[in-house]
Amino acid sequence: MTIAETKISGRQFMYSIICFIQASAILNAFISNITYQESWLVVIFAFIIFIPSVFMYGALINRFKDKNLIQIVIQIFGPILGRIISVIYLIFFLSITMFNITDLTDITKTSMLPTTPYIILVMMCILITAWAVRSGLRVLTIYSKMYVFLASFIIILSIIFLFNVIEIGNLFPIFSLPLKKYVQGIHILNAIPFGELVVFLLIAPNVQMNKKQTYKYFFLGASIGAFSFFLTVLRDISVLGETFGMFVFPSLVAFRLIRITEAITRIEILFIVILIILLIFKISILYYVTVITVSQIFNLKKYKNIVLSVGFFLMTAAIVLSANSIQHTLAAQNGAPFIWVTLQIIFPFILLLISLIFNIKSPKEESK
Amino acid sequence: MFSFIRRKLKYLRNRPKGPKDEFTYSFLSNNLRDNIHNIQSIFGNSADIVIRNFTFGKDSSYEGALVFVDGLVDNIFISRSILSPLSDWKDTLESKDNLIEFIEKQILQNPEVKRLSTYDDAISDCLNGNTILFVNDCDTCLSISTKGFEKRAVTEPQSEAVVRGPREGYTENIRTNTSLIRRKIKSPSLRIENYVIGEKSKTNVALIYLEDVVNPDVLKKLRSRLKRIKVDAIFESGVLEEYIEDSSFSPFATIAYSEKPDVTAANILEGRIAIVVDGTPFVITVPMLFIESFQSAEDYYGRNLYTYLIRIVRYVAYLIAVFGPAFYISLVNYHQGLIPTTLLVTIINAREGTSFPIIIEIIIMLFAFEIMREAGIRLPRPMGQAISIVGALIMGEAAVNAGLVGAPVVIVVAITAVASFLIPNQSETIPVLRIFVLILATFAGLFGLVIGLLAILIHLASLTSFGVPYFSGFTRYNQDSIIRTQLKSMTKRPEGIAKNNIVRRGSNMKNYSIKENEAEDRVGVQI
Amino acid sequence: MIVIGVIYLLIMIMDFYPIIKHKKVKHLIINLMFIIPGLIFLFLAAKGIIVKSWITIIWEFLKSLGISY
Amino acid sequence: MKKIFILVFLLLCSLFLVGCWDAREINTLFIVTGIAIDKSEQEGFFDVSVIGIKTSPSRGGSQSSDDKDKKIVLKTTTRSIRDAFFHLNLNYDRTLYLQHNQIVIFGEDVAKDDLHRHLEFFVRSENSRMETLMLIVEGRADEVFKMDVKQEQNSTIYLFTHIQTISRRVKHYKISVLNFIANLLTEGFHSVIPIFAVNKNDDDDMPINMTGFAVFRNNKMIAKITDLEALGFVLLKGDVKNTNRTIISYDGMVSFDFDDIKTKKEIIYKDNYPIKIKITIEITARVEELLGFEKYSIQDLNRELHNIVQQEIINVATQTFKYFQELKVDVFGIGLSIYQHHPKKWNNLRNDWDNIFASLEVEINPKVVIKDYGQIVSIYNPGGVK
Repeated sequence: MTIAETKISGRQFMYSIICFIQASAILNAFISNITYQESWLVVIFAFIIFIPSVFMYGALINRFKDKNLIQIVIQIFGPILGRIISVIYLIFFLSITMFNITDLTDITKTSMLPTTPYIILVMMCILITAWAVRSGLRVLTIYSKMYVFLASFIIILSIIFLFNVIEIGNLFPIFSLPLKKYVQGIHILNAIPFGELVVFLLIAPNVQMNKKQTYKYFFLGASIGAFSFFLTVLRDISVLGETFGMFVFPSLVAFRLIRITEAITRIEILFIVILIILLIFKISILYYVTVITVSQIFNLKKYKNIVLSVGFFLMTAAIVLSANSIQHTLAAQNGAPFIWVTLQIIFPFILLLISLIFNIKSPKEESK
Repeated sequence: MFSFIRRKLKYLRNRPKGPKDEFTYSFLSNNLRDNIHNIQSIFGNSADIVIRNFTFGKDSSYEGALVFVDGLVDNIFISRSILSPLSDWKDTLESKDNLIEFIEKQILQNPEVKRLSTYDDAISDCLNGNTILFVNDCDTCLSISTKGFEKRAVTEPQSEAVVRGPREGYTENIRTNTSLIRRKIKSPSLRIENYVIGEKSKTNVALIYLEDVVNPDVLKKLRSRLKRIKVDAIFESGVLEEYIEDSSFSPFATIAYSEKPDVTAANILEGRIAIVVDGTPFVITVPMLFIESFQSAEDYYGRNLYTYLIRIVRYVAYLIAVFGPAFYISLVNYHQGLIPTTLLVTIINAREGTSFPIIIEIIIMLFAFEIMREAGIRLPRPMGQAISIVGALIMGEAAVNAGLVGAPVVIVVAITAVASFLIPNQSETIPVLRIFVLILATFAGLFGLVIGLLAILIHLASLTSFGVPYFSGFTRYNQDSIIRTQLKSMTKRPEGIAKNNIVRRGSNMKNYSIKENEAEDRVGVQI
Repeated sequence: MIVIGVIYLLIMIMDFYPIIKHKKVKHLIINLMFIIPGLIFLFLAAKGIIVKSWITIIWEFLKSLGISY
Repeated sequence: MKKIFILVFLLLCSLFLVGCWDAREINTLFIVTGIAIDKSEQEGFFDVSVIGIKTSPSRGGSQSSDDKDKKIVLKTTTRSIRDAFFHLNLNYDRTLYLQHNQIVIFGEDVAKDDLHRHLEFFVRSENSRMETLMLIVEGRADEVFKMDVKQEQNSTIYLFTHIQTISRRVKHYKISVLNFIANLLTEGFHSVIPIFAVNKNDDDDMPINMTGFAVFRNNKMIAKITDLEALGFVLLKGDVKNTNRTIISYDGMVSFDFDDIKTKKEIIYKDNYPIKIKITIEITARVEELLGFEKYSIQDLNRELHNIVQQEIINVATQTFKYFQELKVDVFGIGLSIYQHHPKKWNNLRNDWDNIFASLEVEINPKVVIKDYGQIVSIYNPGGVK
């Protein structure tokens, strides 16, 4: 399946962005034990700070209409330097996919299958995503609309079910923590859920949308995703209150508190199952992007045949590299923001600047 | 590596030869004796071939012969429309230089007469039910259509019972089927193309489509695939389906079949192509969407809101049929927390006596159900009903009492069985999917079930039926997929089917009650 | 653990069959480039050795430079 | 197409080889519905007893209600909860299944020293739930399991449904493990848990009755309050759907139903140091029973009842508040509301909040609206003057 010829519509592009952020909504463990009750504030500030980089992404996509991130890097920095930078990006994409795979397996292990060994869950997830990636981008994003409705339905339903347990008082006090904590929270949020949108720079060339639509769809997707992320965090804080910082997966605990009649209790697994589908969708997109970068670096025509071997590497690395969930969250809280934000936001910004200064654009006839 | 190559060579050496063509003679001779002799040698004087020699013309100066297949032709029609006019001309027929042409134009009163000059055409027409007229010292012959074999009358279709709506179903004869469709769609732009497929069976296959609405590249694909079929015989449209469908390995049928002309007519109007195969009452329509199997003819004749409900019931039934047993197993084996306490206690009590693990029980019950269903179909009609009822009651009850199977398992399997009857078109795919998801659920609980669901979804997304995405009904806006909007506002055809999405007629009709009130307001008449 | 790795390699054969058939050497190299480290990780995982991920390494390096929370 | 099939087939066969880890045959489970924890004689050891449902093979799923004792109680003494379950699993044929656990019951002496060390297991481990309810029982907790209960399957389910029904009227009777831990984490906020007593004479059919609340300072139980103070506590806490109060004055007896109690707490500062708290309690009351009050006409009866109710509420509320002030335990979330709305102020009040709370001056002003007098209009007094 050559990369260029599968085209998806702009609307599906937007839905997959929303789905992407909603999938990482359940992983809000990162900021929970830094800014305890004020995490919902941090989410708002983080999104406000992220908006300019959304437009920066849009501008980058519009300037290089038919080129994905790796091709831009190679075009600007020349074949040798460009390849080195794209290898860094490859390692970056590999580690993001590994991150999400460990998150997925952690969730399934804690909520559903506590004693199944780690490798089985990773392998099942890899096999399914490999099949999806092999059958092309259209198949990957065709269900994003359904997933978005499913996810938002879950969020709203859980808020309704938890209505009697919600305490508005838990949302206060505001601005009671030192400034450093806020900065770290915003920094993390810009790295984990929002920064990962840099991945869509590689999918953008396969999307049919004109200049104005790029901005519209990208911004709309990011804002709806951020809003549902905000709702999830708000729900978790108002339900759990002080204990919000204690848990690895606060949403899992919030779902557990749902108790309607005598029969409908302990139904958190039904909610978690849907969130797992979303996570698998997110991992399949990340997997697709990693495979695209590999095929760009070695400029292969068809990327179909290297999918499974990349999957094998991902599988084994995911098991070895993350000891347990605590070390995993610590790494995400302290290590990731610095490394990833530079690659996610600062570097594309430099690309844009250079392309503006030296007025490098993708050749005239191509940019429709 | 080498064994692979050796196997390849062996295959090439003794590949089966294609079917040999029998007829070696080519053109007719003008001597009647030779022609008759050749015909007999070709047919090998089989019993039902009739050769009638007779003389005609002024003082019987000319000699002719009629060749036809007894049983395929209408004997009275032959004598009345061929033999008697020839005998009327007894006294006035002198020697004419071009006798065959004169007979064809003047004497014969049959509606359809053709001049043939080669043995192949003569033979194939004769086998198709026409009679062949040979005349001495003329090297061409006349083929006269005198079809008249036994035909089944148009009756109510067995497979698609309907409460409201037309009850006529297709029959085995291709001409009656095409006439039934022609009666439904009387527009001149309805095209019927005829193909002959099958070396031995020479079955007539008719493509029916609306010229201004059909999707041209689907038509092109279909024609090229039909031409490439090299096979001995085609007796049923299902066989044809196997040869021309996109992916014969997927459990999903990508070609729809139906026994009711109004369903096929509706599909043709939406831009699809119907394929009528001679000798079978099932007409297949191409390309098919996944949502088509959830639409039944009755949806469009009944009340609108009721159809909303029925559509949702069908989708839920499909989900229960496929994911029912798997969900039950994952609940009972992996996530006992989900079951409310009192229900859990009753399930444990019910399962206290049984010894088999649940997966074995479910497989036993599913297998028993399949046996009963097959028995119900295979036995003659009256026996079939009795067997399925007796089987269900006795077997279920006895199994529970004997402690072979727990009561909840019987209920779960019964529900999934009944649910799979709700969607006839998909009744072949449901058992396959059910087993696939069942195995995944037994080994990984709800996580396995989700993986199974995703596998099915991915497979569906990559499936295309003749270039049209199979699963497009849900993802893109479609007025008829999950819910059926009011007929008056159903303006657009499903995406990708029609040529360029021509809007259907009558899209400007508003609800009459609104229009009348507006009229009255304007006039100011207070009701 | 090893059994699972072997099963996965079984599935990989399907991926390798076209590569060997059409003699695409470049694909072969890339695949091996990913499989060999994968195998190393597999044996490490079998022995239960947990490798410190590169994020934590860089994080400690940054911490030594003083850029951290 | 063939490739996809191979992939799917291998996916399946890989699962075949893998076997199923988490599958638990359902009839090898012992459904635990209650856990009781008591202090055992040995120092540092605890008696942990667990009650579950006895399942009996029954045809056609109908409940065979003939055998009376439908409960199984398992006992063990260990140092920690996790060892207890490990120990029980070791010695019982079926594996204990904690997901359906409804209640955790603590003996009074366990509650007296440290409660938190027993709750840690319920929150941390995956297979137990953190929204199970908590109860304190006077004396030993495992007497609860000895009660024979007619209606329910076993005593813990009886207790669970009992709490569910009463907590529908007064929210504060129901407190789960998670709430208790949340209260522990909030500074200056102490929790109150309902306390029950198993009644000894087993002739009547009410085996257990609620004797009030156990008051906790962080994780130690320091006092018990009886039913009277319980009403005061409920009034001060607010957010209550329905409770009742019978007042006997020298004119007669009247019993009220208080629907929908709402309290607003307002702290008055003097140079940002809280000295006074004004609590307004809004109550809509209904007169359920009215005896005596002959000499009042209809008009001034209403006024009289108003005075009686307001006086009663002021007495009860202030008395309970004083009682908690002596205990130096802020159970009403006053400190919490300061923390939530003025975090800066709370920083310098944080360390000696108990003394500040004890020295607070309290002023209660109830706003009672007597909604309806039931179906009888006039005062019903047999043979009295009309």
